[in-house]
Amino acid sequence: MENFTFVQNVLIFLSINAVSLLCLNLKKYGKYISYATTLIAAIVFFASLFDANSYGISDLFTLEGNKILLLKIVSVLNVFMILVNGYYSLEKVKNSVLMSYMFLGGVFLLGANDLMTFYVALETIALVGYALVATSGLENSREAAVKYLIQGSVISAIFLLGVAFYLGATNSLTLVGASVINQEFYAIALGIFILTTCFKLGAFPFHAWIADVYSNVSLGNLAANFFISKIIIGFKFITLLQVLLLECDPHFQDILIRIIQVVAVMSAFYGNIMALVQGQFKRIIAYSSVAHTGYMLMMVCLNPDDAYETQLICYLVIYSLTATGIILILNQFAELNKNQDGKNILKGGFYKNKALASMLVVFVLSLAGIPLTSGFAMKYMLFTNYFKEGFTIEATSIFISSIIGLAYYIRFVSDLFSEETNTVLPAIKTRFSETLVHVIILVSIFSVGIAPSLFLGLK
Amino acid sequence: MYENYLALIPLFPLLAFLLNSILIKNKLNNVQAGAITFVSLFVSFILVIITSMHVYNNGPVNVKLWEWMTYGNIKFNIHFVMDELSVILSLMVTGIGSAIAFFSIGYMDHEEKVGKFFAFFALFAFSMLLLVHGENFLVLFMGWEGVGLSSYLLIGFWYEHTKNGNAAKKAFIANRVGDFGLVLGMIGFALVFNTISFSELRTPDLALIAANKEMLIVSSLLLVLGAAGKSAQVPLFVWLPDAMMGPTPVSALMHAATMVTAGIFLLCRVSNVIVHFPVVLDVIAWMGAITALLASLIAITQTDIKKILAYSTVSQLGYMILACGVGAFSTGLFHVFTHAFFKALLFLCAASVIYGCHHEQDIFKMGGLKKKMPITFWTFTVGFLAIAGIPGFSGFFSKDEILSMALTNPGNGVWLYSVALLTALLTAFYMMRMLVLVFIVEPAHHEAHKDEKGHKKKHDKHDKHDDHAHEHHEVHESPSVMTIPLIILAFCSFAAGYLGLPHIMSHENSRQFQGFIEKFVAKTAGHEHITAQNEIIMMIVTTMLILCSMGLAYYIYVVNDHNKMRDNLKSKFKTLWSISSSKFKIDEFYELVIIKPLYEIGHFLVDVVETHIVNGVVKLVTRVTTASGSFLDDTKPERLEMGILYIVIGLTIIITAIFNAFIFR
Amino acid sequence: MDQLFLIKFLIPLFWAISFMFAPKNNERTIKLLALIGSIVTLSYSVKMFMDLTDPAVLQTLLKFEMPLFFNISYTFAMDGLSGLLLLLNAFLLLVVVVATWDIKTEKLRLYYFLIFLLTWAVNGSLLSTSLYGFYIFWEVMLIPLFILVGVFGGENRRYASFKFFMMTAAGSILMLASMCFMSAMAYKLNGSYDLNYEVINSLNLKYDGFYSPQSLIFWSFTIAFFLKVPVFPFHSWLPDAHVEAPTAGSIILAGILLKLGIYGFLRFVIPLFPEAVSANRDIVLYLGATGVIYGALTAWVQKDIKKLVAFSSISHMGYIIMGVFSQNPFAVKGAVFQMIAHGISTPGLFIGVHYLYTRRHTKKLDQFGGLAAVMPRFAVLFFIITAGSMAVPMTCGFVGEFMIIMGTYQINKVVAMLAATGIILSPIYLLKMYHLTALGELVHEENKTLKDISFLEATPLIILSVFTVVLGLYPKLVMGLFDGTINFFVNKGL
Amino acid sequence: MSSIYYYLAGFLFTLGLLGTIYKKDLISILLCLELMMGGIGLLVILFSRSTGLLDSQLLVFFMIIVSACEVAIGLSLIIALYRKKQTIYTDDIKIITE
Repeated sequence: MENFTFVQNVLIFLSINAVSLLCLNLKKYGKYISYATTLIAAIVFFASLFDANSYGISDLFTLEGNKILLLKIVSVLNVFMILVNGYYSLEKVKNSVLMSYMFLGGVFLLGANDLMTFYVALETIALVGYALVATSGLENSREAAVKYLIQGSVISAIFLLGVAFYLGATNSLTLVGASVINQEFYAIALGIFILTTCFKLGAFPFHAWIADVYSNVSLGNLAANFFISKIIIGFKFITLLQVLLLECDPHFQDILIRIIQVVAVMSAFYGNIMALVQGQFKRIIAYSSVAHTGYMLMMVCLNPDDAYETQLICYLVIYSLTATGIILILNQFAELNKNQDGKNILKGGFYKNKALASMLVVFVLSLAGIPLTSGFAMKYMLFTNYFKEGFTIEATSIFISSIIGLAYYIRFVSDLFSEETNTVLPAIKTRFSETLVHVIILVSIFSVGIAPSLFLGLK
Repeated sequence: MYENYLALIPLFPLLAFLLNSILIKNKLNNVQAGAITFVSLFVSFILVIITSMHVYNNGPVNVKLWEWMTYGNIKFNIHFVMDELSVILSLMVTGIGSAIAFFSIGYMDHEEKVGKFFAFFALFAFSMLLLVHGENFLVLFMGWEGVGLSSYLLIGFWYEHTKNGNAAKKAFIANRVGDFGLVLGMIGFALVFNTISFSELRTPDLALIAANKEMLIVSSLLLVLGAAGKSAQVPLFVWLPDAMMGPTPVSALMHAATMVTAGIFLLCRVSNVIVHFPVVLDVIAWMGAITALLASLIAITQTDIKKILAYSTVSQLGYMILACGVGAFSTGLFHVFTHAFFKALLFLCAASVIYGCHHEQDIFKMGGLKKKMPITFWTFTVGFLAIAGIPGFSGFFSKDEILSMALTNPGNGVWLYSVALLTALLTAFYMMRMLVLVFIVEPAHHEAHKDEKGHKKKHDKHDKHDDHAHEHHEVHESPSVMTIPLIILAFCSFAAGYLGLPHIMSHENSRQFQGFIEKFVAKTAGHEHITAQNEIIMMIVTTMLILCSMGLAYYIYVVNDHNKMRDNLKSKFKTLWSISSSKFKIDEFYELVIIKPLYEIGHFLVDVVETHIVNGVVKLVTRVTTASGSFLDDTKPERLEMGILYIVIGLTIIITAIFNAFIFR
Repeated sequence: MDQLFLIKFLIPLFWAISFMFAPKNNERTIKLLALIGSIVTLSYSVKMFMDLTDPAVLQTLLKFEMPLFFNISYTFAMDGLSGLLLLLNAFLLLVVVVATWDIKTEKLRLYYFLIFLLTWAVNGSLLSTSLYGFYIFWEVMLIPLFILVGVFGGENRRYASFKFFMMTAAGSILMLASMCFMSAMAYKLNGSYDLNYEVINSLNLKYDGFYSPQSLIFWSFTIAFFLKVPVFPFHSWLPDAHVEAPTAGSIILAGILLKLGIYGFLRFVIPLFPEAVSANRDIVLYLGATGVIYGALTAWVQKDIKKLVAFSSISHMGYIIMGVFSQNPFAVKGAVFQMIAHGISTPGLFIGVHYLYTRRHTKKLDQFGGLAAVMPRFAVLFFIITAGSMAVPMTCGFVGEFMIIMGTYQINKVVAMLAATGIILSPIYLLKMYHLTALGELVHEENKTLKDISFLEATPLIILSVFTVVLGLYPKLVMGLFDGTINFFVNKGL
Repeated sequence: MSSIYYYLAGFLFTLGLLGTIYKKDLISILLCLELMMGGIGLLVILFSRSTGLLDSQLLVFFMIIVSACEVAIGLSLIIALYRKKQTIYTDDIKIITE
């Protein structure tokens, strides 16, 4: 079916962003104008998502059902990010523009039905990602960006290799309803796609970029990284692979599934163990995200199912929100004592900033999966699924790895309540925007923690 | 009405305990404190007499207070009974108890914390009454532990002295070993007979006994262990001599007259069951015999007056246990009865001597007290004649009956008899020795006695009124408050024997006591009757021998200068002497074999198991995790080429896996 | 159904929150607030217990479906057992508040906040009979205690709190794993994740050998509870936690938290996995007996009073675990009674240690001696508590141990005999403790000037000693409360 | 006959891949990336030629464009890095963690 309203929306979005990009060069009010326009663009796009419940351009591009839902969520988050960024300082407006482009790439990636669109969208996200890392202006950002870029380009090359094999296997680039001619090539292509997934989500052997990037990116850009690239790429890849694996010859299929399981379990253990020995809290969060990727990656082995898609969305969104919240609060604490390294920025933090500290405790415990928080609900849901599908051993071993996880999550708490600090910390002045973010995350954590089924669509 | 009396009997001492322990704060003086306990004991004594009259005429009296627990149809009730057995014991406890309470008013008058003393005294009386009136194992056990606890408290009365504390701890733990046996034996009996009530065990179901023999034998042996713990028998008797750290009246009441006989009481309670197991009886008999001999051998060479009496108590207890072992439970209890009087008397005399000599306890530092404290001397003599078994005095009857029973015991009779006889001779010897050294011989070293004071002060730290003693350390007779009980007890220990005359003396009312007891306990069976003239011959021979040994003691210690004689005796039997005077090194043996190893095991558990295994596993897991983490961290995964290398390795692995699958499909 | 239940149940939580808004540096007000709160908690617990019509049956207080939480239904119910522990919990809260009345800290509000939060969590896990409710509170309980130990503890508190948290949480994650497993099975069976008795029974997990599902689930639950109780090889966190914890922490930990493991056994494991229980009974019995002896011998050689008491409670827990697993109603009753007795005597000992520590700032045994001369009141009360812990008849300690030994003797004589050696060993270490503190000569100068405990300080000890004696003489007082309950469990599982 | 092109493509790709690992300066790493791209482009063209699909040849153009963008960003980043550190060697750009 031909439906050009969506193309219109995209074009509008693009043009407004272009305008704001141009406005950046204006002398006096440029920043304000471009900020406003970017915001308007985001909001308009969000609004435009409500006028139909499926979009499509021939067979290249279709958006419906869960994808629309995900898109709505992400665009809301996008709006918020732009708000918060601008609130911090208008210098970051160009980042907001970049984010809008990243977002656009996400939209196309989400809808992509053939590998060409897929590839271009992916690269858009990746390139903007490099730029965001590079421009976030912390001391090591550039090194991180270079590493990220080079590894990313290698991966994109390898991904193209996979595309080539896919082409060889199916004689076409389309992702839906391709008939497999050459199973071996197909298997190799899928293997390479899995590898790409692992890299983009930062699973164990391909996680090299993640620690540096997370610990050297300014908050807004990191949030963009989480929200857009992680959520959308994670969702798209996992659902895609679920579909593609069905086509695969069972013999290769269980090889691939075996590979995925191994990667998942290994990255769960690796992430947790590495996070245990990290000094800086940001790196801890980075490695814990490796572990969480491991928890999540097993979803690839499940059969495609609407319920699972919703759960995946929920998991991704909640995880990203929580991690962002933690890093936000960590930044706030780090601002206090710049002179110290990231090791003991939290020492005795509770006694001066009770609200902030208790919020951090809640976030961390949610990541650790203590009941009544979203973390528990998500963990519970994932693992129940795995048990249900008969991956008993994998699920159990991942559980055991999550025991290690508790050790470093509880370190946050004990640092907050310990008094070994000799420098008396002043209270932190929380900006309005930060409070806003905190409240949003807190509400989401508890609402999902207490009533997950609302969001998981099972009920 | 009698039920209420029975319920009231233990109540009065309890009241006294509460009064004394609560009013301790507001300084009620020593006499008042003592009076409270004495009165309470005396009142319950009267109640006991009334009730026991009733019991004598028409059977036991029961009172069930409340239900403690039920297990299936085993009822654990707080249930008191006054039957033939408990009559005797409760008469002794309350009667002798009140006498001693009266005595100790005088004895303790200079002490501090007298309120505490009398509180514990009353607590002891209360728990002892629980013990004797307990209708079932449970109440008996409550009393059993209660007396253990109160004796612990009283031994450690002068707790500032670490060695008193240790003695108390030793007593308690040794008793606990017994309790271990008692609890398990009680459980075994309960599970077999489906009841814990003694009145039902009085006529046990023979079918049940035949059915589970082994279990019953084991349980009975465990009960015997319990009895051994409480009555200071051979494996566990070491606590009793140390228990003499306590105030002397306490030693008189608990560690001579009443508490230590609880073991015999227990055996009598279950006698109707254990008579069916000869093996158990033999164990009991030999345990008693060995204890009797061992203790009397040790007693010969002791120099502390209370120690001597303590060991003589142990050996007399051995006698009683021996009687039980040969199946003559009633005789054993008869000896308990007589022994209670004369041993209490002896201890009180010792107390009054000690009191007179200002807490001097070494018999070689005393002497010639005959003139200085005549009442004490004469009463002591009565007690001495009784314990030595001179005809006409109470000890004679019971001891003689035990001897004949031992002799006529089928199987090992002769051996038991000879051991018992030897013990009797030794008893006569050391009692004589004590008598002459304390009362008769003039102290050849009065000056020495004087300047003993110096290190005596060091010794008896608890001697609060030492300086007061200095002013007039002239030895003096005790006040009448102390002598009156002595006279009473002396009379009893003379007369008590006539309740159980042997056949030959009077045919119509012979063995009344035993007959009365045997309404409850098992009859003495399996002994072939021994003819009258044999019995008479036996009596005469025994008496002769006893007189000889007394004479020997008199010769050694009085006729020639005792120091010289003693010294060359020492040099002759050096090894024997040292063995005896070092108490056969049994304490050291236990220390070496049981306590040290246990303690070492504890250390081992803490130093090795706890540290290296229990914690070690935890530490190991932590270490492994952290070490692997830091190892992975050291590979610098965030270096660029490492990252790409990882990617390439992943790629190759995936492709090779798939090619493998492709090749080996 | 109890209409006001939710309010009653949330009182401690509200109270805890109220401390956040309490005036900052007005100590007296805060302490009074805490006192009132504990009294209110105790009174409503008593009230709830009174309302309990028949202790034998689970009386549902509140049951709400959570369609939003994976269709899981939370059931708050109460019977004699949970009611009894509820009372003990509230009572110990009061004891804690009174005993640590003179605590000196500037973080007073945090202190009381944590204590009340802890109490609330304990209440929750006692009352929730659905597995998930239990698990939720079980986990929530860890955090306040972790912070309590980590903030108010001794110098090595960080290590101790970490160890405590990690070991307990590891166990609970094992438990969660098997719960997820069962939920998945339940979902396959009847399309709902809900787990209650009926559902789990309908799963009929089969038992053959170690690797069968029931045995694996049983072991994961059992290890979780073993780590909490703690049973002999799993106890390594307990001594550290006790030594480093503040007195309040020690009291609550020994008094009620350890019991929750036992409660979990009684409530969930034994009714739900009967085959596994009866198959593995002897292993656990031997573990328990070993624990009795091990705890006693290790306690004997300790130099630190608190450590000694900690090991003694390991020994007592050995008895309890034996009783619970002996599958003999009498022994199970004994175990429950022993829970109460241990919940009375051990806090008493800890309070005594607290008074010594506040006076001398050391817990080393060789620093004391002869205190009976200067602190007679303390010596007397401390002796009664010690006797209770020593299982002297006519004190509460004896009842439970006797019942357990008797019940076990029927099942397995060797184990019973092994456990009965505790009768010999317990006075060895407890009297050592008492003699080295209260008796003997006053060797240390600084001890000569110690002042006796005030009336306020004496109050909790007096209350505890009275309970000790009364329960020993008339155990029916408590026994009647949960008799029916145990029979109920017996019919279900044993 | 055309199989040799497959080998060529594989050779180029492997060369580039190894280069990215063994080369120490960023510029040559970028060049190696281009090499990989070239290899893959060749491969894609070969596949599409064997199937005769045109749209898959379109992919190659996209690849070229995207890789151009990548290089552009990469070079700018390298320059920025050089401004900061006066070096473009990978050994010198490690990040000091704590």
